[in-house]
Amino acid sequence: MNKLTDLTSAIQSIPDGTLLGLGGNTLNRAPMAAVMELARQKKHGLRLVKTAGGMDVDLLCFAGCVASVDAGFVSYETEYSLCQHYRQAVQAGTVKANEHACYTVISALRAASYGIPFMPVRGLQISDLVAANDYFAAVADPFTGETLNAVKAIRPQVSVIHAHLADERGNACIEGPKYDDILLSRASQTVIVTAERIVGDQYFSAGNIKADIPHFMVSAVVYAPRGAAPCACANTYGVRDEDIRSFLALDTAGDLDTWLQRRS
Amino acid sequence: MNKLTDLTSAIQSIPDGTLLGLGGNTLNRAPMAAVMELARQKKHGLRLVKTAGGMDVDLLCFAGCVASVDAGFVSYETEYSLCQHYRQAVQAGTVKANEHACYTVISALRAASYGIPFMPVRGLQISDLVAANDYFAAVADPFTGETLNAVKAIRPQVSVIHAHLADERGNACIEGPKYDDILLSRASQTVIVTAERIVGDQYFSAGNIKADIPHFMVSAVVYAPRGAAPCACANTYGVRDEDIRSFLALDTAGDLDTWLQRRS
Amino acid sequence: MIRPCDIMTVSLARLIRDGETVFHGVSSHMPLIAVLLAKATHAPNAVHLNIPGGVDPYKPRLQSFTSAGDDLWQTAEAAFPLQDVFDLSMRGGLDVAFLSGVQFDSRGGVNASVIGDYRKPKIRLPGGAGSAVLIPTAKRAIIWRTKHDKRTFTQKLDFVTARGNVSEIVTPLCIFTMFGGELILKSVHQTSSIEEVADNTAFPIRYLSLATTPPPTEEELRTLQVIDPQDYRNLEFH
Amino acid sequence: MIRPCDIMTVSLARLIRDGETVFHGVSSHMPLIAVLLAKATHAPNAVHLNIPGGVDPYKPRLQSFTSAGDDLWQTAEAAFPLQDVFDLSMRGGLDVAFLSGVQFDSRGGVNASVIGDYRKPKIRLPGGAGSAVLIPTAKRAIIWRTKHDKRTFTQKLDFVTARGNVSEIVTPLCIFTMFGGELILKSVHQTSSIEEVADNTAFPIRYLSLATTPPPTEEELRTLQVIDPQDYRNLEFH
Repeated sequence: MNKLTDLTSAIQSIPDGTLLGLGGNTLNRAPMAAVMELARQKKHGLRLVKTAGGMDVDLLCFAGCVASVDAGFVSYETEYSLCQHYRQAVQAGTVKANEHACYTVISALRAASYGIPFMPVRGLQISDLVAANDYFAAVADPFTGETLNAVKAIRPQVSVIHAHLADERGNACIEGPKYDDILLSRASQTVIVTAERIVGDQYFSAGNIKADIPHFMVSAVVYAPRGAAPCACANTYGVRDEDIRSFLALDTAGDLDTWLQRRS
Repeated sequence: MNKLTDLTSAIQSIPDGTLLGLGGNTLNRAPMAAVMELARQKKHGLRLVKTAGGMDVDLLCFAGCVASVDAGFVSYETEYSLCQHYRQAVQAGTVKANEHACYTVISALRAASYGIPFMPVRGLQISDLVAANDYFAAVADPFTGETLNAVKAIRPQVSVIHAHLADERGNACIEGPKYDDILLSRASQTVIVTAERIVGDQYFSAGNIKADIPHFMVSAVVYAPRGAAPCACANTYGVRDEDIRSFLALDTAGDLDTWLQRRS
Repeated sequence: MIRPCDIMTVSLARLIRDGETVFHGVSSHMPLIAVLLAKATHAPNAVHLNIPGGVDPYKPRLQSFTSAGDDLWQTAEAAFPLQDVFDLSMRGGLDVAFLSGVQFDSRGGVNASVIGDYRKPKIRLPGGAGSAVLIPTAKRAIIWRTKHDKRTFTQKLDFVTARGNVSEIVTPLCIFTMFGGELILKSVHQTSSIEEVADNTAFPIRYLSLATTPPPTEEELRTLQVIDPQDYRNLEFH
Repeated sequence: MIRPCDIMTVSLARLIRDGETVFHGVSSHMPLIAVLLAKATHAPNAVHLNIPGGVDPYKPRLQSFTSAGDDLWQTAEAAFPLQDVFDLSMRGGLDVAFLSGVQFDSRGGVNASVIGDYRKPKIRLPGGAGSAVLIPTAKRAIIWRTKHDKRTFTQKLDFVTARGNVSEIVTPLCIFTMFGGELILKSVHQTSSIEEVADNTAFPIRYLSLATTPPPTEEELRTLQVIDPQDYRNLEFH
């Protein structure tokens, strides 16, 4: 059950149109090596799922890989401003923005993880989001009749998660903030793990730290040192400012191709 | 915000009739020091909540402290057989057994934690439990109309959790299996922590291991070495066989009083 | 002389297929040891799931008082606690759940709740633990029960804790399986006979073809001795 | 010369009361620094909650590119990740949530979603992040916005991302508060005037009594320098 493979093969296993979960949060531990390979392989029609996306979503929109984005927030944080490619694609009508509250993405992933078709949600009491989106609906509490909002389950077909450690069978461990990645792994049909470091078969069984993502949920493991770069990876590296800025300065699809090839 | 107190005072803060969550699982890390003190203080009308209870539930039933038990399973495991005091109290009609599947306790705690009045549950498709208990009901998926079961939220007023480490402000950490205790802490209005060891104020901030239960959810911290005994505490001690057997051999309420006093 | 605990444990182990996700709960030493046996023999890639959440514990030092203790955590590879196991089953990803009960009927119903009336029980039982949600949602629920008599295998349950995907019931006398919604005899242990099974079962015994449960092999018994030197698989017969 | 970032940060900090649970999200350096300032001054027992889940990080070394990074985890005391923070708010236990937006109306409505039509937006904004669930459920939602003009403080929102328990809105010119369902002026910064506020606000300015925002004290400014030596509180003004 050795699931170690190269990045190219792992990403080839993701079909066009996949409902694809992305790990991390904004510029923190986004699975950028996988994202850049998705762009190099010119995937089409990906339906992205993430609580708070940033460069990952922006790059995939720029590369024309995306059909829709389910997210609560899509932007670089303060320093690098907005995701212009995402914005323009939504404004041009080529990408559908399914705006959530970050929490309703979490709730939708919880529903998928729990095998139920919807999750009741406190909140959203006054929001145009409810009427504007068909993934929200009203539901009555069967005990009191009180009306609540509900969000439809989201079950990603694949999620890509960048971890600090993984063994060859797929046991994977995230150090520091885990964001929503453990939930994402449970909600998804399968998980592709990219990892900073591949550890031996006995690493987790012999140690006190257990893997967060058990091997049987994982279909492929990719050794990807600096696999979140140019985004940051807790305990390991911060953002690579010049790479983000050079990306933000790109103008045409051809520029992007060159930028991506230089980083493969 | 020093919340360190003695066991007597901490347990005095729990009123008769409290909806009371208990940490641990069967004979593993049950909060026995707190449970024995509840019995010594002759609480009445406690409404216990636990996925899988054992000696804790049995002892409190024996001591006449209990009005109801919401649980999926109440028994010692194989070696020590059934919870005879719980059984007899239910059979005599003095304790109400609210039988759940362990998962519906989890689901009910999740609902409380998420601030929603109910949780849809896959499962329970064919079970007399649904018709027999008013905390189950049918609910329709608002997206497809599919009918599912739902369980009513359970929000314990207090939970008692035995942890390995705690600081004086209430940050607490469980080593090894956490069972449902992290969820229980979130679902409850407040938490009383008993701990094997009290650590200094900088212990968690200076270290890599962060507390599982943050201080602001905790109302009291009690230094209770061997606070799960005679039940087991992971990494620390196993069951104390002779204490369990001497408890099981007790006959009358007076015997129990003596047994409890010897252990205070 | 083949001991009932050995033939039952071995029979449970053989029902596990390589690569399957397998869960057992509390008071479950026999299935716990069966999972370890299966992984040590024909199903090395079976995934061992349990209440403390230790995935695939490596040579755990078992404890007599619990099948949900830290022994299953210490040498595990990954954390996948009870909540996650249930969720896995609810979304259709659990292959096998081991469960028990006190009464069983001919249609695979399980009672682990009460003898007598639910509200005023003659006997309050421990409760079904995971049964009511796992039996319907796991791909296969495998039941073990160390008692085989007419009060256990009964015409009518006092209470249906769960009914669903029961696949086999393993007893000291035989193995039942479900066929067309009915429990039928799959095999009778060497140490018993169809007459003994019939005499101790309140519903009519049916079968398609009558097999003898293959007895434990030398290798299985030797492996059991290594996995379970304290003979905890026999606890329920004490 | 008082800088807008300083008066805003200090004003946000002063709105935090001792002992309160306080959350900020992404793109939130100013409220992040305000929480640290409040804890270092009048509200040492305020509980700092954030996206990476580090409760009460101790003297974090802030990073320019994120307010949701591992700097808030490394020296934290306890783990309470985003999911838990949202849950806390949903069950009524979050005292303060710091949020922002692009348009605000006189009734405390917030738009962080789109300019123009939701389906065919003229401008697609980043989205409300936690707003739609936190603004109605947190006891107080405190808004900060570094732009104060008539397109920001508008008569009518293009889209209502959220409306709810908005308690204050802090801008470079003033502080609004909610009174009887309406945004009213609470105080005007020393560096501005009521005329400037009125000229840059599309809805009528009302107030009960007109105060001047107390300027940052020496101690506050000194503490800010220690907490935020890189001046990240000024990032949004670049």
